[in-house]
Amino acid sequence: AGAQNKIQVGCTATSDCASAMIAVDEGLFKKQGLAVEMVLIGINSNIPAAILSGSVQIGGPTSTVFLQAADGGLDLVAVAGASVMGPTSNGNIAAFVRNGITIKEPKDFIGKKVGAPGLGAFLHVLFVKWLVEKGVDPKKVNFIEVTFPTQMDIIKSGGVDAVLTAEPFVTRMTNAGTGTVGARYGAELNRSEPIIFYAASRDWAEKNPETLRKFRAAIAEGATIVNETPEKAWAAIAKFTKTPIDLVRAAPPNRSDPTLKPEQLAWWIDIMASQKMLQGKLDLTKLILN
Amino acid sequence: MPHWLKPLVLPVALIVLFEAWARATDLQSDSLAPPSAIGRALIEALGSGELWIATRDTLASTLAGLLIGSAIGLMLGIALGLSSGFNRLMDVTIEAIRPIPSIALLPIALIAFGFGYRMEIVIVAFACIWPMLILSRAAIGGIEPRLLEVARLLRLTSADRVRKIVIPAALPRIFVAFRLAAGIALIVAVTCEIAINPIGLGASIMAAQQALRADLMLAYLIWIGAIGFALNAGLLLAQNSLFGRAALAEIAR
Amino acid sequence: MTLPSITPLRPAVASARKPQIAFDRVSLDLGGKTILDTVNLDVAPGEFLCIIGASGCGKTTALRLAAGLYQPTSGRVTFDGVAMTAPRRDIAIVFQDYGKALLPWRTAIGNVSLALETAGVPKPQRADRIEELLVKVGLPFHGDKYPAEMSGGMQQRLQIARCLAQEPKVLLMDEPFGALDAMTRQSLQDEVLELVRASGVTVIFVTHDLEEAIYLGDRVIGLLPHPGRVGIQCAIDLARPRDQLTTREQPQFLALRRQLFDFIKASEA
Amino acid sequence: MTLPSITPLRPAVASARKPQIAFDRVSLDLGGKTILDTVNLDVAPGEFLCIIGASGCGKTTALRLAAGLYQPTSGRVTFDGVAMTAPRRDIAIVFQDYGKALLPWRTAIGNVSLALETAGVPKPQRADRIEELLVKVGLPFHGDKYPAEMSGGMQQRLQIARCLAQEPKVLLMDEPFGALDAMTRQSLQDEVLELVRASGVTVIFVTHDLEEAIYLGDRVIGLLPHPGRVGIQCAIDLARPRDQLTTREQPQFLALRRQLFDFIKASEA
Amino acid sequence: MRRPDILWRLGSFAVAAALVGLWQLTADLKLVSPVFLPGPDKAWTALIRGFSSGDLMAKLLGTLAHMLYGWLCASFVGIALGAAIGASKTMRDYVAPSLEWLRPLPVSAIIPIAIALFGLTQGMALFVIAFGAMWPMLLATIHGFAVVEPRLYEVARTLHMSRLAVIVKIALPSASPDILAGMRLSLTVALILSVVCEILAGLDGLGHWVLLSARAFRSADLFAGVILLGIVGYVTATAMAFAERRLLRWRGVGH
Ligand SMILES: Nc1ncnc2c1ncn2[C@@H]1O[C@H](COP(=O)(O)OP(=O)(O)OP(=O)(O)O)[C@@H](O)[C@H]1O
Ligand SMILES: Nc1ncnc2c1ncn2[C@@H]1O[C@H](COP(=O)(O)OP(=O)(O)OP(=O)(O)O)[C@@H](O)[C@H]1O
Ligand SMILES: [Mg+2]
Ligand SMILES: [Mg+2]
Repeated sequence: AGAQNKIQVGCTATSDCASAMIAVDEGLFKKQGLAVEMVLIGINSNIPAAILSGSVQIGGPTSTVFLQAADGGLDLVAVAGASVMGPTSNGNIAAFVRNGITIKEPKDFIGKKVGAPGLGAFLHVLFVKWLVEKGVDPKKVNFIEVTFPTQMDIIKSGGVDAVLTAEPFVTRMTNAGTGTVGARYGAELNRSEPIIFYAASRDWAEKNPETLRKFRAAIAEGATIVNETPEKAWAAIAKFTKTPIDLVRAAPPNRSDPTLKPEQLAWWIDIMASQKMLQGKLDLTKLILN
Repeated sequence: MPHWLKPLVLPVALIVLFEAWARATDLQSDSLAPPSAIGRALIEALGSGELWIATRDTLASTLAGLLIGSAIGLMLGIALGLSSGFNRLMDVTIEAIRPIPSIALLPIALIAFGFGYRMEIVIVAFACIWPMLILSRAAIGGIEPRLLEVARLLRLTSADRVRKIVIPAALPRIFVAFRLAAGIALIVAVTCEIAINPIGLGASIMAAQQALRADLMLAYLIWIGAIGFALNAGLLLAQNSLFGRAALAEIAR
Repeated sequence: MTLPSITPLRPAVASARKPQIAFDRVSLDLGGKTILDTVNLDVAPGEFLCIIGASGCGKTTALRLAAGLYQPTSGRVTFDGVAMTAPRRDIAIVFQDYGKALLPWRTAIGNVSLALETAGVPKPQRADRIEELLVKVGLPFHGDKYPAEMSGGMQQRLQIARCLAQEPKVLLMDEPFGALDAMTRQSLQDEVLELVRASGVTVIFVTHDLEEAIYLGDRVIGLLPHPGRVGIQCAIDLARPRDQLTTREQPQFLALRRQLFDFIKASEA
Repeated sequence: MTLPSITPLRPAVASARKPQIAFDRVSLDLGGKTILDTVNLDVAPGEFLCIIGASGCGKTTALRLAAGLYQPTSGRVTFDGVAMTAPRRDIAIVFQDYGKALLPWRTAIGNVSLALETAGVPKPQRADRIEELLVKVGLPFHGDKYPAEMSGGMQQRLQIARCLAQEPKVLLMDEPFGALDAMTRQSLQDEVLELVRASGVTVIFVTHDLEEAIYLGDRVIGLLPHPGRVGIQCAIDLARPRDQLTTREQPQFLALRRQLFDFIKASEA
Repeated sequence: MRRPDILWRLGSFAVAAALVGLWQLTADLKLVSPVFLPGPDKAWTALIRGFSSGDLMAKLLGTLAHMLYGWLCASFVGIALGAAIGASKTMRDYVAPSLEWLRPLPVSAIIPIAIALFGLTQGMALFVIAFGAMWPMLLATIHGFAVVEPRLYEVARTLHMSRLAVIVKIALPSASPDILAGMRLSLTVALILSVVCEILAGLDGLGHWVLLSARAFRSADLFAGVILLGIVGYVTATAMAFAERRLLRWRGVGH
């Protein structure tokens, strides 16, 4: 009783929430007695607000968005894992440089204008981490924001020297002859921490343990399908994001992992703190509700 | 050249030029597409039901926000235009709140109202208040002073003064303000959808953009232009039938 | 149009009675210049006062003070002994620039109706009253015209009709017949006299036509310019009812005319 | 102001010469009504033609036709034999509603300057010319005032100054002295006569003041209303230069006045 | 400024201060979650911190530059285009309908196109701001031209003024109250669009500051940016109102 059987799940148009998309497509939620509606949210950083306003009960923020929201005082908890970095996803990430610029080693980025799809967002934070690991002072790199869909045009016009990007854009830009991959920094970092996980407001999560249990069960099943039969995942992603299936197929979905461990978040907290993105001290034990 | 053809000359010329350029340079872009592709995408979109649902959502919040916002703006504008004391007292407050971009309020509005119509209507209304307020205040400032003196001499009640002198005298200009506000309402509604709200044409544009369908995105953009055009044309029609012969008599001289 | 046939009820000069409108050492500055300087003036109830003076001497300004549209810089204007701080509904004013004082979006009927609406006359009674007023000012078949469709004189008469609709106690008229031909003018002069006789309304009447001033007034005052002040006062003792032909031929009429003409001439020198 | 002292150069009635402005069976409909009906009218170069008529009879309309501001519904208006299809710079018009015809954002000087600028008078010469014109119309010290700061009569005179700045061949005046006091009016009448004598300009002058029409004109025509048509034509054979006192006392003057008065009276009946 | 004017201005500030007090009260009573509505005190602290650590000043200057250049551009294009349309039937027939089609296009949606055409440059920002901010001037000019006292056009016709002279000497001054009101309005629009541009295209300025603060859920910083926007808006609007009064002196005189 009191458990809510009809919930909305808000995600951005990426493969990270594939486990939930599959769970809808394959009727896994229904099997658990849950009616789930997927809501497409344009910008990831809006997800915490959407959760708090009750527009969605569960959302899929990136780790950076989630941690910054928690740091800003939003009472959110992570309830299940969605996607984690892995060999495929890491290989998808690249710093793509325009024609006329050659990057031989990390310090060649010094003084360059680099476009990131979101300052302080996933790709940017990782890139800065990579620079630091390679002994390059990130302050000497000039970052600006360039969203994914405009990257190709800006690279072509020479507006920036490089962009931080991911598949399918890497292949598209390479095929269009606008430049080359300058660094596969994702692969070089080779991490396995979560990219996106499912989060809810603490209030709701504590009141609906039963719903959450069912949700986790369905997600776990969905994750297995995503990881084993990408074909099904692609179909679900294309359907949810209304993207042409060919485009979706260009890249394998990020690995889904329904579990969530505190130490994985600890790694994120560390690098974000070192990049001065967090102001307070976050209590790890309170951030995850298992 | 027949009358109805004239407006088409310029856009058709531009479209032909753009198409030629796109073909000559073998356009490869995620934000631009040749007009022929846009045309195909538009036809495809018109055939699917989604465009119509999105249009309904956008128009509903545009109109609701427009009506609420301009009613508030008009009332404030009249009050401020008539009472110079009130006007002066509110000056700092108004001028300081006015430039706050509604887009900066989006995160707060999202928390307060969640996704959907309500948030969008509030944002649109907030944006519509200001042009209406400023322009109706100016319209009232521009009323022939002799007419206001007539009102004073007849000792019209405040309500009558507004109803019988102020509004009719300022109405043509207030209507211009309303048309302006209508344009702004549509823009803000779509912007709101692009930035946050997952309904309406703005969300469709976002989806098309993220799906790298530049042709579809531009088709939606053109569709929005068409809606705005129709909105404005409808208002113009209303304006002409509203001010009928009194306006025509002015022109006759 | 009817000419009055009864002996006048009103004394020719009414200085004995308590004034209805009084200017008490009134001065007015506008745009940094003194337009009127220490004007003293009493207008008795029911009196017909005419003001003449050179162009730009301050006639309109004086009228606006009497209407409560301006507040004096010093001194005070009183109505029935009370200081005028705002316009009153029982004081009507006919503006000199008639084109601006009409509502361009209302027809002739609508413009007259405005005054009736304000006075709270119920709708069914308005039509007849408006018709009557339009006939009085000679515009019976023009009720559906907009001001922009009317000639200058017609607009001027329409404004008069609106003022009469107000049923004022005091009627202030600023060159109301300036745009009218001689005949219309004469009949409206008689119409105003008849109205005054029948209703006992007080009138302050600005004109640049000396004959008109003498023909209409109980008293004529002449203003001197730069700054405006009262330069001459003549009581007009011509018998009432007055007549367009006979009155104008009386020697007294001609003498007054000469006197005022000399005043104006001297004031412009 | 100077009075002309030389014998007039112009014939009293100039019908013998080729007309400068001619109305050839002119009719005009406005708002679905016939305002002017088959008007024939020739104005000789240098002639001073006065038009009188009841309020609303079509005087202003006729003047606007002569200015090229209206196009006739049938018939035609010619200037020097050529059909008028648009206003001409050598025809100046003084509008009846003076308040609307001035640029409210320009001072008196700026308003007069407008005509000079358009005529291409170089800047250094303008100031003197403007000053001269303002003196001529009796506004020497008011150059820096905005129209809203001027009295009705002052605005009207300002408009006349602007028209004179145009140095027109034909001057169309629509009740130009309607807002003026008797003295200013008389001196401006004489000023216009002097101007006409010196420059030979043709004038069509609308007025509702019969004496003014007779005093100024070579010829007076009277319009009948509904629809407007020519009802009377009088050649004025009074000697020139005319004089405010003596001319007005001539028996011929008084006879003409009577005649026109009767015409107006009949036209309104 | 005359004394009563100063008193009114002070009163006006007092009203604004009272409203700020109300805001403080709302925040103190926690009527709205402090995460989204910090009190003015917190916002003020954030503002001071932003300036002392240096970053905010640069953002402010960036926004000011975007706004002013964009506005000037918009004014010029809007008035010129409006005058051309108001004065010429050809323009009205051929060009005006296309503009009506462009007007409702949301700036947020044309930014990607502008980026494709101009790159991520200041020129792009200028184009976008000018595109969005010119409409009030354009409409006001067209309207102002349409309602010029017909008698004045007749004066122009009888003087045989050239078309340019009619535009410059009659129509524009007569429309100037409308145009100036439009310019005042679009000053704000330009500010808003600068912010939108900065948010959506990542250009340096207050918009970016607001965006980053919102993204990092630092609401005090966000409000610091909003307060700064309010101040910029007030100061520029006051300057504009002052200029307007000077230019429209002829309207204030007379009865
Ligand atoms: N608002 C104003 N600001 C400055 N001066 C003004 C203003 N209004 C009127 N004046 C000046 O006051 C004087 C008197 O003006 P007013 O209109 O009373 O004259 P008037 O006697 O009615 O003249 P007329 O017979 O020509 O209408 C004029 O010199 C005029 O320039
Ligand atoms: N634009 C118009 N539309 C319809 N009727 C008009 C228009 N302009 C004038 N009229 C009518 O034409 C007639 C003549 O008008 P006009 O202005 O020529 O008269 P007028 O002789 O100058 O009168 P006044 O001496 O009163 O100025 C009037 O009956 C008027 O109602
Ligand atoms: Mg006056
Ligand atoms: Mg007339």
